[in-house]
Amino acid sequence: MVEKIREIARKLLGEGKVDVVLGYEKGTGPLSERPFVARTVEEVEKLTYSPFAIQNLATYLPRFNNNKVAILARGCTTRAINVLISEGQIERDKIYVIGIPCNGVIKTRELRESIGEEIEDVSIQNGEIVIKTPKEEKKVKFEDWLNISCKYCEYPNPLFYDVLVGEEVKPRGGGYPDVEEYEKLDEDERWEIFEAEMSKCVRCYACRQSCPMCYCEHCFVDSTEPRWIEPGFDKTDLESWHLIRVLHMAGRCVDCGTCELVCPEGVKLLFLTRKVARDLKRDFDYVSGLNPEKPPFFGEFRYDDKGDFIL
Amino acid sequence: MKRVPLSELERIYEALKNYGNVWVRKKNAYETAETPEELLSTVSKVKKPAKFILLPEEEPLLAFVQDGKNVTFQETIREAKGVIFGIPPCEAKAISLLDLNFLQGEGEDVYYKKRRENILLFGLACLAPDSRCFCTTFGYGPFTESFTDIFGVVVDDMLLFEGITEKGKDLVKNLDVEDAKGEELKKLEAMKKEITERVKKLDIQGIQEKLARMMDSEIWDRISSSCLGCGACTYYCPTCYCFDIQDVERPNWGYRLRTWDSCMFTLYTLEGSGHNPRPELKYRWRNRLMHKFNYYPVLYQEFGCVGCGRCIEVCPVNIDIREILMEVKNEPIRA
Amino acid sequence: MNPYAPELYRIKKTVFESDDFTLKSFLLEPVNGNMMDFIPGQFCEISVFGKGEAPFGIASAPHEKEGLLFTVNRVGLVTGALHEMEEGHIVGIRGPLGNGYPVDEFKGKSVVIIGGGFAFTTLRSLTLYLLENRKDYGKITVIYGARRPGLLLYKEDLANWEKRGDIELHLTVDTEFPEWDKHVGFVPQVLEKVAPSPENAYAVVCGPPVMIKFTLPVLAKLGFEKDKVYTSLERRMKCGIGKCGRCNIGPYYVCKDGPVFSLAQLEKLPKEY
Amino acid sequence: MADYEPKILTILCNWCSYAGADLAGTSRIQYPSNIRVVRVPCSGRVNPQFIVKALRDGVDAVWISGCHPGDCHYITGNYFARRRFYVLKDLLEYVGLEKGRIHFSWVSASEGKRFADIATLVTKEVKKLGPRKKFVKRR
Repeated sequence: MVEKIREIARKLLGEGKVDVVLGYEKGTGPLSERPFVARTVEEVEKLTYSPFAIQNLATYLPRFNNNKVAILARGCTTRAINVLISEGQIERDKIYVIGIPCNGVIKTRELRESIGEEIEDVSIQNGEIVIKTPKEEKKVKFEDWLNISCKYCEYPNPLFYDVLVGEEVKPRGGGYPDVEEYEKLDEDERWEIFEAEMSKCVRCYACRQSCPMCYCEHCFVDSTEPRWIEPGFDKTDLESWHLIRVLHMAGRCVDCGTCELVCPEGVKLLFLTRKVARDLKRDFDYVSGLNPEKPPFFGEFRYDDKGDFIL
Repeated sequence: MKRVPLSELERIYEALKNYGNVWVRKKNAYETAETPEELLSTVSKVKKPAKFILLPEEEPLLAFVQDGKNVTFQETIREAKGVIFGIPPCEAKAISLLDLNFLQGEGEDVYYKKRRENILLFGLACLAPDSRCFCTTFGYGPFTESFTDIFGVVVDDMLLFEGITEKGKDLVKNLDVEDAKGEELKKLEAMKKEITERVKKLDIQGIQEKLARMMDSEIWDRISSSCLGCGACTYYCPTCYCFDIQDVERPNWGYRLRTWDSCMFTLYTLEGSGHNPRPELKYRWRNRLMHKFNYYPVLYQEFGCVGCGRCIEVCPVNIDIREILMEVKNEPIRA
Repeated sequence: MNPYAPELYRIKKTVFESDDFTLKSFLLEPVNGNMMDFIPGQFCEISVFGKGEAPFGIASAPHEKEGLLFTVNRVGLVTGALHEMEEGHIVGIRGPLGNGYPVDEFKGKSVVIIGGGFAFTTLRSLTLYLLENRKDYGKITVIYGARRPGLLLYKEDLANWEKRGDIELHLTVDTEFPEWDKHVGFVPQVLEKVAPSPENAYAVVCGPPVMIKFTLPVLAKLGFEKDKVYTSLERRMKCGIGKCGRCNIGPYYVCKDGPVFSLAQLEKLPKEY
Repeated sequence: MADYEPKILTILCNWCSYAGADLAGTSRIQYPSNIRVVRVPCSGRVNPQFIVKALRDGVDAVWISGCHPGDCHYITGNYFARRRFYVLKDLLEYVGLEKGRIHFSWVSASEGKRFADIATLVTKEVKKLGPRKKFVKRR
C-alpha cells in the first residue's frame, strides 16, 4: 500500500500535475505518524501510511488554496473535503484525491501513555498491536484501541477519489452505542463526567487547530466584544467553549476524531460531537459531508422539522 | 553527601513539610504529597512541568471595585511556600531560565518572585531519560545539581543527597541523617556516567550564529508546513513564559487576570488596527525558534531550551524540535 | 514595587480632536497629586478597569504640569470603553514606559519632525519639548499631514506654532479642500518639496506604515543618514516591561527597548513591525 | 425554597411574542415578575451562544419565544431557529443540565393570555428546580 502511494505521488509530482502531496511520514519514535507535505519527487520516499496516522489531512487544504494539491484521503477526509467545498473554502478541481480505504485509526496518545515506558517498536499483526518495550513484548487488541468514531464508522471508504489505493473495506456498521451508553446515566452523573472532562482542558486549542472544519479566522473564543468566553480556567468557561464549539460543528463535524486524538490532556470530545451527529441523523436524517451541493444543516430547514419540544 | 533509606523517608518528609507544601511528581502534574511514601514517585517526566507552580496558567493580578466614577483596587499576590521534591535537572534549569526573564532587569515580577523566593527545589537525578530527551545538548545532564537547592540521587534503596545552595544546606543541616558511604558514592559515579551517556546529544554548535543569518530563509515555510498553530508546545514547555493580561468584569467589580499565552497563536501579536506583524505560521515559528536559540542567548548567554522533549510528545502532529535544529544546521545559506 | 499595579488618574478634560469623533483626547491628573516625569516619546499603559489595558503614547510635554494628555483612536474594547468615559472617571496609568526620543542626542542639532494622521501624539510632545528648550536646538521643522483638515490633531497648538517665528510648520492634506490654503499632497511629496537640509540634523518620522514606507526613501535622497532618522514603532503590548514576550523584534522588546528606534537599528532586525 | 425568586431571561421576537406580552399587559392579565425581557427582531436572531452565556452569567433559566411556524415576519426565521434550539436543548440536557432550564414557545401577537400562561408555567417549573447548582461561575 505504501509503495503504491509513493508511486502515485512520484508520478503526480514528477509530471507536475500537482505542486504538493499531502500525506504522512513516520514520526519521532514508534506509534506516531505525522502529516507531511511532499514537494519534490525525492521527498516522496518519506511518505508512508498506517493506522497511527491520526490527523485528518483536510485541515491543511485551505492553506494550499493557491496550489494544486494531492491529498491522501480516508472516508472522513473526503467528507471533510465535501463540507469545505460546500462552505466555499476550497475547490474540488484543484484537489487530486488519493483515496485510502480505512480500517480505523488508533488512539496513539492514549496507548502510548498507557504503556508508560519507552516503546522500542510497534507492529500490527493479526488484529493485534505488538508493542516492544525494553522489558517485554506487549500485545493489545487492535479493536480495543480504535478511535471511537472509527469503531462505528459508516464511511470508511473515500466517497470519491481520483485514484484508489487498495481494496474497499466493509463498513463496520454505524450506530452510536457510546452516546446511548452515556445517555443511560442519570443527569447528575452525566454532569459530573462532563465537568471532569472539560476541566482537564488547558486551552491550547489543539482541538480547534487540528479540526478541518475550524477554519475561521476569528474564533468566538477569542472575541472580546462580546466576550463569549472569559479568560482563565473557570469550569463554566471551559464547558462553554467546548459546548459552543460542538454547536458550531453541528452538521459539519465529519466524525474523524482528530480533535480528541490530538488533545494533550486527553479530553473526551467525541461523546459531544457524536451526540449531535446522532441527533441529526436520527431526527433530521442529516449526515454531514455526503454531498458538496447540500447546504449546511443550519442553513436550511424543513417545515416538518421536530418541534414538539416547543411550548 | 547524606543518606537516608527509602523506607525511612518520613525522616526528611517531616522537615520538608515544616518548610511548607511538599510537591511530588505525579503522572500529570506536580501535586501535594499527603504521605512520605509519595516521595517515592517513579514518574520520570511529569507531563505538566513545575512551571505550573511558579507561573500558574491563571493568576489574578489585581482585584478592583467600581463605585460610580471611582475605582479602588488591591493587589492579589498569590504566595506559595514549599519544596518541589524530585524535580529533575532539566526542569530546575528551566526555572533558572524563567528567573532570567522574571527577576532580571528593571521591572521585577513581584508575583513570580513571591513564589520563587519561598520555593525550594529538591532535585533528584533523572534515572530514566527517554528517547525524546536531549538535555546533554545544553551543557548539563541528568545528574547536574547546580540548578537545585538540594540535590539527590536514588541509589538502590537509598536516597543520597546534599545541600547545594545556602538555603538547601540549612535545611539539610538540621536533618537526622547519616553520611553516605564510600561504595554508595562510587556506585553513584558509575550511574552518572552510564545514564548521562544514554542521553542522545545533539551537535548544535554555532546554531545561534547560523540562525542570525537565516531570517529570510525559506526553511521557515518548510518547518511550519505541518504545524497546526495550536499552543500545546509552548504550554507544556518548561521554559516558555509568555503571558496575556486581561480584565474580567462583574457588576461593579472585577479582576485583572494573567493567563498564559502562546507565540503560536495569531492573536498573540494582532494589533487593534488589524495589522499583524507575524501574520503567518512561518513567522511565528521563526520567532519561537529564534527566541529559544538566538534571542535568549543574545540577551542572557543561555539557550531558552533545556531539551526535555515535552514539545515533541504533546505536539498533535509530532513536530520534532531536534530535527528542526538539525535542519537549520544543515540548511545552506543563500547569498 | 509592583510593576503591574497602576497609579490612579482622574480624567480632567476630554475633547474630540477629529470631526469624525473617532479621536478623543484625555487630560489626566494624578489622584495622589504626583505627576510623573517622562521623556517625549514614552508611553503609558492606560487601564480601564474591567476592560483591560492598552498602550498610548504621551501627547503632553514634560513641562505641561496640568496633566498627562493622551489621544485615543476608537478601535477596540479598551479604547471603546475609554471613549465612553467622562470627566471625573478614574483610570489606571502605568508608566512612563519605553525609551523615548533621544532628546539629549538632538542637542545642538536641527530636528525635522514628520508626522501623519493620528500618530502625531508623541510628536506633539517632542515639538513642545524642543520649543520649551528652544535654545538647545537648531532649526525645527514640522511636516504634518492628514487625509483632510478635520483629521488634523491639536489645532490650537498648530495655530500657535504657525504664529511663532522659531519653528517651520508645514501642514498638508491629501486632496484639495475649500478654505484650505496650505500644502496639498501626501507627506512624502511635501517633504521632498520642503527639502529640509540634512546638515547637522535629525529626522523623526511617525505615521501609518504606508506613509513611513514612502517617506524613508525621500529622507535618504535628501541625505539623511540612517542613524539620524528615528521612528516610533507600534506593537501589541500587554506587560509594558519586557516580560510577557509578544512585542519583541529580534531580541529587543518594543515596550522596553523601544518604541523609538533609529533606522540603523531597525535595519539589523527582522521586519516584524 | 418558598422565597426563591428565579431570574428568567426571556428573549421575545418583536413581531409576535413581544406584542403578545404587550397584549397581556394591556389586558391586565397577571403573570409572574420573574421574567426579564429582551426584545429581538426575530427568534432566528437568537444565537445559541446567547443562551449558554446567559446561563453561565447567572440567570436561572432562559425562555425564548417567537412567532408560530408560518407566521414569521421574515417568513422563515423561526424555522431556522427551531433547528438550532433543538440541537442546543438536547445537547445541554445530554451533558447533564437539568431539564427545565431552557424553554421555547411560539406565542402570537394576539395570544396575551397564552403568553401569561406560559410565563406562569415556566416560572413554576424553574421554581420547582430551585437555584442552579450546575454551570455556576466560581467568581
